[in-house]
Amino acid sequence: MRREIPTAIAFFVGIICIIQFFIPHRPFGTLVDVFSDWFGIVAAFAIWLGALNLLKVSLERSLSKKKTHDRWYGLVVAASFFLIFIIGMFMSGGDQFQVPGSRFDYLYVNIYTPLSSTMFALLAFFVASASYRAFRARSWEATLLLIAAFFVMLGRAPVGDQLTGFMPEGYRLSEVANWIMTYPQVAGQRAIMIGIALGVASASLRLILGLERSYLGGE
Amino acid sequence: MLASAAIAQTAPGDSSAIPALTIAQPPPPNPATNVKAEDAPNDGGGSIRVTWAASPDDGAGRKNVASYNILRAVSSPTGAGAFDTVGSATAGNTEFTDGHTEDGIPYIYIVEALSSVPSPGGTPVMVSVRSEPTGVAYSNGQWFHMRRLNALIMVIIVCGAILYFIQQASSGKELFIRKIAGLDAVDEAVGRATEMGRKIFYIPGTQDMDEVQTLAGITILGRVAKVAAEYEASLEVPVSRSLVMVTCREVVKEAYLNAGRPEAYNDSMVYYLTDDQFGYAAGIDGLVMRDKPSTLFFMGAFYAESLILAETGNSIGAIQIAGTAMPAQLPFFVAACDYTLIGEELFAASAYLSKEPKLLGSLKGQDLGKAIILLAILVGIVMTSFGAISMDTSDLDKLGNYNIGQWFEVQ
Amino acid sequence: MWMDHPGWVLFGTWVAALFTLGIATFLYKDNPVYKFCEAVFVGISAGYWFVSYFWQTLLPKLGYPFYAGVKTVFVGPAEWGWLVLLIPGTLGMMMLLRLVPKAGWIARWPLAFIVGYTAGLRLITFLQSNAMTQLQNSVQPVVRYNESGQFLGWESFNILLVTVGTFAGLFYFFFSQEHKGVFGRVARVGTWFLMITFGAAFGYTVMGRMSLLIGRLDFLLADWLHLIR
Amino acid sequence: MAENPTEMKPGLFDRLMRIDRRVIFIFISVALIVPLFFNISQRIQVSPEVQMLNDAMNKVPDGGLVLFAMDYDPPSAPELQPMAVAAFKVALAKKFKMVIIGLWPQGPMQANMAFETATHDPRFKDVKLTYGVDYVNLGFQSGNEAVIQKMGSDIPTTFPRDYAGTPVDQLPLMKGIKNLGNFDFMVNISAGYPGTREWVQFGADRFGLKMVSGSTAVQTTEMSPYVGKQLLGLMGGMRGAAEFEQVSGYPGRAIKFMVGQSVAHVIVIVFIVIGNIAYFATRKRKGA
Repeated sequence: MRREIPTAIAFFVGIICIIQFFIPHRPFGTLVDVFSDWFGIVAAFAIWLGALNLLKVSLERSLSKKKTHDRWYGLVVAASFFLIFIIGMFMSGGDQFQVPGSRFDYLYVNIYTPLSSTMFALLAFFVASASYRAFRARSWEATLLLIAAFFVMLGRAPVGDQLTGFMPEGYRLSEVANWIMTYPQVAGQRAIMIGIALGVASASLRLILGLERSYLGGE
Repeated sequence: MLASAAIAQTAPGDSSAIPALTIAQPPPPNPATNVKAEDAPNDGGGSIRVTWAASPDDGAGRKNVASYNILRAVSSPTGAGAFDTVGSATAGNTEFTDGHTEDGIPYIYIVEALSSVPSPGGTPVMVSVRSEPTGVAYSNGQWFHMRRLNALIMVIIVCGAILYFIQQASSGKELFIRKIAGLDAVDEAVGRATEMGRKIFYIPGTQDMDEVQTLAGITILGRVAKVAAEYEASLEVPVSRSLVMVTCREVVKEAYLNAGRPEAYNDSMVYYLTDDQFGYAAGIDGLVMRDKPSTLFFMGAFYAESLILAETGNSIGAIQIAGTAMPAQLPFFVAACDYTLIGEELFAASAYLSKEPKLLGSLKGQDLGKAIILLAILVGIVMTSFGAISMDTSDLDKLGNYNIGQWFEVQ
Repeated sequence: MWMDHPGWVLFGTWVAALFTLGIATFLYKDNPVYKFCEAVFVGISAGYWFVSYFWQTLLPKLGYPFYAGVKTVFVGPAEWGWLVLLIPGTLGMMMLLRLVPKAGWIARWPLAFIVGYTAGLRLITFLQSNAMTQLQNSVQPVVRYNESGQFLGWESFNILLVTVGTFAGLFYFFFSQEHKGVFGRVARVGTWFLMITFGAAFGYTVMGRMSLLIGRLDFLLADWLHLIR
Repeated sequence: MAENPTEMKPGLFDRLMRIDRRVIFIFISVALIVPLFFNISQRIQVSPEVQMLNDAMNKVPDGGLVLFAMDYDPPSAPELQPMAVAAFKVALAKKFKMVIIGLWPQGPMQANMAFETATHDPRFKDVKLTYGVDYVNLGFQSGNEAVIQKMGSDIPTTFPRDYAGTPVDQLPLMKGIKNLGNFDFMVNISAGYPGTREWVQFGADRFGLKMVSGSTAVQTTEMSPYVGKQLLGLMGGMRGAAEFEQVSGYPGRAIKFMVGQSVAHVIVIVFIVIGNIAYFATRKRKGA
């Protein structure tokens, strides 16, 4: 029973989600919206599990007898969590917590935003080091990768057009880059997208039919 | 009881504006004609579609129509009730859907053309003219969405093909499946971790369980965890969503059980960091630099964090096997990882690794689906190319019935 | 408002600047400053999402409507639509039973609901938006003419190229066919198109990534140090 | 291993092959920082997608009802904020009625900032807008594409209150708005999921929304297949933003940032060239 009932639930819900697309009549037309709300609710419950797990792992690391150098960072994690938790739950006007001027917003703007923006900005460096390493003409395929990247990069920089300014219109680097993006690039993209659609259909069917149910664990 | 062309002020009762109107010469626009109301098709009920022919002064003639108001009244045997405005449409539109009707109630509609007329006072005055009322219309819900018939056919063909081959495979038919390089490397990658005595990190994407790629990533985790259990490698699964954490624990536990090493499983192998995209990336980067895992798996849905994770993994020289169906992130994994499963291969991976006939059958079904799509494209292109010989193809809309592509348009 | 006070603004800018620099030190190597910033980031962001889920999902989608519904029963006129909320509420509670080792398996029910929902919904959306739409875009006349009926060689070639590329690319994704002979050669051409796609997509994004860093530099140099305006 | 005859003393090219990535990092930083201190401008070629976008926006009748969906957060703001600002400026010039929403929690905040920047342009000194009549900000709703779907049938129940908590039935602008069908046009600024893809799938495909998109450079390749029927125009990344600023006649930050970006970009290209030269040089020597 520990696997049969869940398998039946997945089957039933999956089939409903497919047929609702074709039936505008109530209640089917709005069923997916309802399910999506339910998903949100379950996820909102589940985040308690995640948060507790994070705190447990962090505090265990800090309070363990092992005198590792890194042990105090666990306390920093827990303290940061509690800081924003207390301010967001009790000190920022309830569900208006995100309104500019709230204490929560102050933390958001001055701690959260710089951290996440800077983490994101590291990509500027990583994209440079990855392209230096990856774009080498090691084989025919790698050469195509290199050539496409090279032309598109040059075409997107204004310098590309300055280099080829003597060429007639239609043959400048930005136009070459646009051509690569609109034709060969779209061809590959299309093949990938159609393939994905089939892959999703197949994987979804396997899940709905209960052929793949490792997510349910054992008996 | 209805004047077919009534002149009304925007502010009823403001009689002082009326003389101004007579001084300001421009006459009101001509009314909209041929106004019809009918149940909006392909919906769950509760809406009526009103259509009309544009006023002769809308964009032409006197060019003074600014917008249309749509008015509605409930019809009854004793005559229609009062008309209320239910919405408006800017000039140029000839259609409006009233989404606030009650099913089974008889409604009639009027379309009012509005024009703004300059007045000596400075502020322009709105003048309006009403159309003839429509006949009675009812709204109700439909049981089948006709504009989605083509999608239904598609679903039936694709799912039918997959189910057929699953059926075939379970009756014991041999199936050939081509090599997928990234997946053949799983054993090697896990084995290396054991030899080096280092960890394996498995990252099932950064999205939640409502993303099917996450489900695919988790299913692959089941196979990888089994190999890890057999090789006695140490596996860690840091995740970004609580639901994913719960599911991954079930999957890994089951895999260790199947590999005959249930005692080696521990809930702390799967842990949650944060839901946040870059907070998670920061956490993983730190873990990777400190633990120096020998092998990293990235299987699931990723966004911009893909390259942050993969470059950091690359900098410590780990073997990296990635798989995603996020077209925008594929280039980064291809550049920074040793093996990358591209799009559809991610969804094929669990079947490939399991070697279960039924699951392999579904791959063959996918292929049949692809073959049918290829055929449809080919036939479509040939037909439209012949149909459109010497026709102006600068705009596909001009092809009319020869534009076969529109058969595939789903509403 | 208190946070408009110049002191608080200045303090906030300094905190933001120090965290910005702290994360950036990771580029050199892993170090205690980065470790501290990382720990703050993980804790703050986990808390941020926790709080957001509570106020933006749990209460408005479950708490408030449930409370309002129950109230109608006692205050009247009684409505019963809220009873349906018992289903997601129960599923959520079942999830929390993971905390009780013996009853943990019951969490599979909400998981099964989610898996069914995701699989069903995505099957439809991907077939519609990836397969059908791409089919629609692919089915185009490959021979092109202008208004006066003149044949357009270059445009026709481009459409043909996209078609050939799409076909070859899809050949690569065939799993049940060995990539040998003619089939293998077409699939090989398919990988060429995939490589061009990846290269082009990568090249296209390099610039965008630079702009992220410009945003941070602009913050450090303008808002914090006032070196540029 | 030292006695291995093929092992040679590492030359210049060998060292270039294994260059420390931190060297690249330094070059990139310098390239991005230095131009910020100068005022340089450059001519930008406008791509067809951005031209289409500008044309599509200008085709909307003056005073039309336009939906602004701001689906991004501060990390993507350098690329996307200039787009939002320029789009708002066009909207102000054309006196659009604006409804602002966000599927990302931080989107509406970004929208407010962009809107403010746009209204500070001296060209709109005399434009007086009334909140609730000329524009509204309905804030954020969770639920991703489900929100779009609900908006297709009923906006007031999807967004019962605006950003500041005012019930929508108290906002005069919202009076005539029932669902997505009421909008003449839509501008989506998107940094990922949920974003342009979802608006195309659920807004344009299902409800016939006429829309354009500004998206991060990364996403743009994924969105470009939609251009045409589903997307009436697309601007990608900082470059797209700068092109739009130029073609719309409202130059702003994007054009300035483009300089540093271009220089860093050229540095990456130069490194790729060096990497390949080193690769071929070392390979030749090993082969000989």
